[in-house]
Amino acid sequence: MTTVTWTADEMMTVTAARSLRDGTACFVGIGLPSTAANVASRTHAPDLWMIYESGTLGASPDRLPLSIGDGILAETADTVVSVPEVFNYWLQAGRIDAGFLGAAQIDRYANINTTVIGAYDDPAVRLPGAGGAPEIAASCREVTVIMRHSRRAFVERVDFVTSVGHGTGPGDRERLGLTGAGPVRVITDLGVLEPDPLTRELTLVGVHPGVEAAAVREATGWDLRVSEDLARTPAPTETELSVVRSLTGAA
Amino acid sequence: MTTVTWTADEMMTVTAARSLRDGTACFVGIGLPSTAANVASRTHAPDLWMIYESGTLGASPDRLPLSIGDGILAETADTVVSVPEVFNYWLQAGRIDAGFLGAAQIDRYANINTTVIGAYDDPAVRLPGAGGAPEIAASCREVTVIMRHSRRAFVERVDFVTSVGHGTGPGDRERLGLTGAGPVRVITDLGVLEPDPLTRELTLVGVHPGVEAAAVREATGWDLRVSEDLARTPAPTETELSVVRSLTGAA
Amino acid sequence: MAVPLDEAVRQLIHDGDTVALEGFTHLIPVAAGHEVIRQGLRDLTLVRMTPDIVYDQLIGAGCARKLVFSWGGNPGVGSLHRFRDAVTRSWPVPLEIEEHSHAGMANRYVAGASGLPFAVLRGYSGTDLAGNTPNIRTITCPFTGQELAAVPALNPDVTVIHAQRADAAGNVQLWGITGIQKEAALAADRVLVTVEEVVDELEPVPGQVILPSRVVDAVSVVPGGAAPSYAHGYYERDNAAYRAWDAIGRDREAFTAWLTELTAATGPTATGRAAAGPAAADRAADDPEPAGRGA
Amino acid sequence: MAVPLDEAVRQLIHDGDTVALEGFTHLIPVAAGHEVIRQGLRDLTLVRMTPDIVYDQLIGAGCARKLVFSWGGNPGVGSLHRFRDAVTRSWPVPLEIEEHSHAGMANRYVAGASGLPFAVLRGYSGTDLAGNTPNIRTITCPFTGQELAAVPALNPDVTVIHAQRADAAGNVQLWGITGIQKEAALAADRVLVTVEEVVDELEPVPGQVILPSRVVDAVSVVPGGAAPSYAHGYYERDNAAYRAWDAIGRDREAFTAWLTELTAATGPTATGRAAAGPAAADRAADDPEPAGRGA
Repeated sequence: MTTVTWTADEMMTVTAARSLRDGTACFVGIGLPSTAANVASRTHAPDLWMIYESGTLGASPDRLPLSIGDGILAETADTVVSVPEVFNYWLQAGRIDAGFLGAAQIDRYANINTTVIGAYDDPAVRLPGAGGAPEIAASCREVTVIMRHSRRAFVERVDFVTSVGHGTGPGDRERLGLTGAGPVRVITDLGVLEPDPLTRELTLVGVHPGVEAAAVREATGWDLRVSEDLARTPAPTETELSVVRSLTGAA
Repeated sequence: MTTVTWTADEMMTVTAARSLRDGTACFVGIGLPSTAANVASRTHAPDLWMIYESGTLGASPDRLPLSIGDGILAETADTVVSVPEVFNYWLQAGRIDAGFLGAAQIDRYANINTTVIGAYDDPAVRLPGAGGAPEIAASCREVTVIMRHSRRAFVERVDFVTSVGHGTGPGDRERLGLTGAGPVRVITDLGVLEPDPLTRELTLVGVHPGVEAAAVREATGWDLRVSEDLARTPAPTETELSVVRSLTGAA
Repeated sequence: MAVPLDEAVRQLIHDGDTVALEGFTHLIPVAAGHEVIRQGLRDLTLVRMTPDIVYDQLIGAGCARKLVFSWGGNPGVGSLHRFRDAVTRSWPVPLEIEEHSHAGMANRYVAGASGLPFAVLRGYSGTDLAGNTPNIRTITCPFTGQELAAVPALNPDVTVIHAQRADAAGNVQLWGITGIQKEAALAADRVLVTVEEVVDELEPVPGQVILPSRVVDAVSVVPGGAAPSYAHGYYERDNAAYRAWDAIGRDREAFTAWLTELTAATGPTATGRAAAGPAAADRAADDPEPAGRGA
Repeated sequence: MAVPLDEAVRQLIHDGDTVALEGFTHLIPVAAGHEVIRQGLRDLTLVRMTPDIVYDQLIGAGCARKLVFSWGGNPGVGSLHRFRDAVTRSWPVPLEIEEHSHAGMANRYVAGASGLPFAVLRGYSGTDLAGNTPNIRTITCPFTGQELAAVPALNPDVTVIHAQRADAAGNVQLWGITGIQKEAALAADRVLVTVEEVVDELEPVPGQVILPSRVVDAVSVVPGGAAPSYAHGYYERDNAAYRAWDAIGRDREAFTAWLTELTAATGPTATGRAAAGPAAADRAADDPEPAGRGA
């Protein structure tokens, strides 16, 4: 038996990849989401249907794109449509099963901030902004958030709601007219969080190999609840790792 | 010298063709408008830019299409766009200089009926309906109507306003928010009518060779005013007639 | 994924459905319309921007309770006489109508495809369409105060279109004049596509529209399924058949004979024959429709 | 119809204009942006869904008074530091911002291209974008009573895009990822297109968008004019140049040196060199932007 080792980022990517069911239509962002989706399509989900906001529907790139509009996406897509069409005819119309979002900040109710740290009119840090995220969070049937765990990122209340998670708790999404289920899981380099079915508060439901719940609580900026059935993420398989590494160039 | 003879319909078509300035973008309907536009593009207006509502932009068919969506239009067009695009991005956006409309009825103020003769709920005759006409009449910079002259067709008040001409008189188009100038001329098999600059009432401004104003008044269902500067339409040239006949198969 | 047309129609279209068989002169799903007639479907709300002879046939056969449309005619020929007979004399059954302009219908499909409840356009202002159709309202721009027209989204239960090709996975490819088909398909709950052929791989074609298989419920292979309209790259429009329809459609008896022949035949192969009919009849002199259709 | 780029920029873009240099990763009009910098244009309202490094450069050079956008970053690399510096420290001049989501911006262009004053979408609900941008309002569906978002049309004074080809008459052809370019061009009062080449005839290409010459005010031939972004069928994206920009953009001094080099050079041929810069710098560990850009 060989001893397999991996990085926390690889564990995060593999966990995210596993969350994608085969055959689903997935709205993919660049960075970790794109890596995770491409790992999924090369392992258990060959019929994953990847949509990039640049308008490529059914892309199957043979290497990881650096941007959401790389030529490899257009070359391998079932079809390329205009940007208005991808947002109106595909996302807004409710045709996308799964959305992947990153975040600079996320809060107790999985609201997402990618706009500013600090006050909007006088920000400490100006971030890139919304992009497609607000409507991905609103209209995809479900959303997975991928981000590294830290107290700075996991905060009681985001400085700016770029994209709505579960608002201030139960019933908020319905009141706001958001058609999708919103964030159903947050996958980090430490573990997995899911909204409590009743309170919608993010709860730790799984930890990665070698990580203890206390460490996750320590890295979270609110008093993080821990599930009684805390799961332990299975270690990455050699296949998963080799696919991740072939994509990221870390092979 | 040879004696050239022609039919009233040919005179109407040639007059309509002459009204099209070279280089204009023209929204073309099937039938007489299409024939007239194609005559124009083969005579004095080689750079006429013909748009058919099927989405063909810059079509230059080598024969007359029977329908607005014939294959010859797509094959010869600069580009083919979707139907929503032709109506929204081209017509509604005000990019079309000239529109051509036919009519079953037209009234004193050049309002057009292509919907029903009689009451809407219990029509004597059901006609095809609006098609693209209401928005052509609203949004083209100017509109030319082509139709055969008769008391049944030229009525005091149309049974149904499918497309607005000049409403009930001066200021109506502005009040209704219609951006184009509306019908600037009506070309028939007897002559040419134009709205009076002040009253907007259709006035006879020209008669075709061999036609007297009295005959036109007789064929009009209201007390038709006749311009003091009544023009006489120049006879079709041999070139014009040969082009018309080559297109209509009457050569 | 390909299923026989009769099976596809049976599975996807039911009495009382709202059905759009779309096509803008090109690629009209005539064979599918004939199969609807053969299966004796009833109480349909038929939707189409440009109902032409196959809609005249569906209406004459008594399939429709209501027609939602913007221009109903025989392109380049004249009026639809079965449609007229149903509207003015309720034969064979009364036909309710809801009438729009092309711009209004196109934007209704766009809203339907976009998951929006309504669309906004500059349209209808001053016309009698607005007063006769409750589905035309006004809306005020929240920025400029301008008043514009609003129409509700169109979301058919079923949209039927004809396309040139599909692949084995059910991805559909059409090109040439593609009209409103993409929006009509994306607006519908269920989508049936008849195609000229199924190919291994959809070679890209300039001007193509691709409908990914995930928005297509059934593909039926029906070569010639758009005749007497045409399929760009496959066959030409049969203008004579359109002219010939005028005489058949004008006369209840001639139409009934046509209908008997259609329903006696089985399957789409009978389509071409049934649609042809006698030689071209000229437009009658007393036909008061516009000389040009205006648009 | 083709005119040199410097002349086209001089004719079509003026101080104080609202200018959209659009491109969605692909076909970004970088050379045109550099010419705007060289000509020292000021007080521009810059518009773009995805302002990236050429917008960072325009902002750093002091051309912009305001930025209207939905995602401002260096794709796959990180933040735009000249943009940050302008927003948080008003260097070199204060930068007003108006911020939307992609869906909102895309629909604003669609409304602009359609001659409508506003667009309707399902969007912004519950976000802090709505409260911070007066140009996001609500509208009620007149049929269902549903409340939706409304955004005003975007109608730039000038839209600048890069395309693969034009013909001698000025018809423009682009393909691959065509993004929002058609709408951005049709929404604008004036349109400048830089192209890789002018050809005698535009051979149709699958997936093409054609902009007829009547909506194009000037075509300038600038081979490589989209670098370091790419032109499908012509050259690849220079990912190293995007990574390299991070170190230049982070540092006012390094940026000023870059700017001096750019403005010293004349004409678009200098573009490729100027955009390249030193070797790739990794994203600094303290950079708090999202790991994935979300979309």
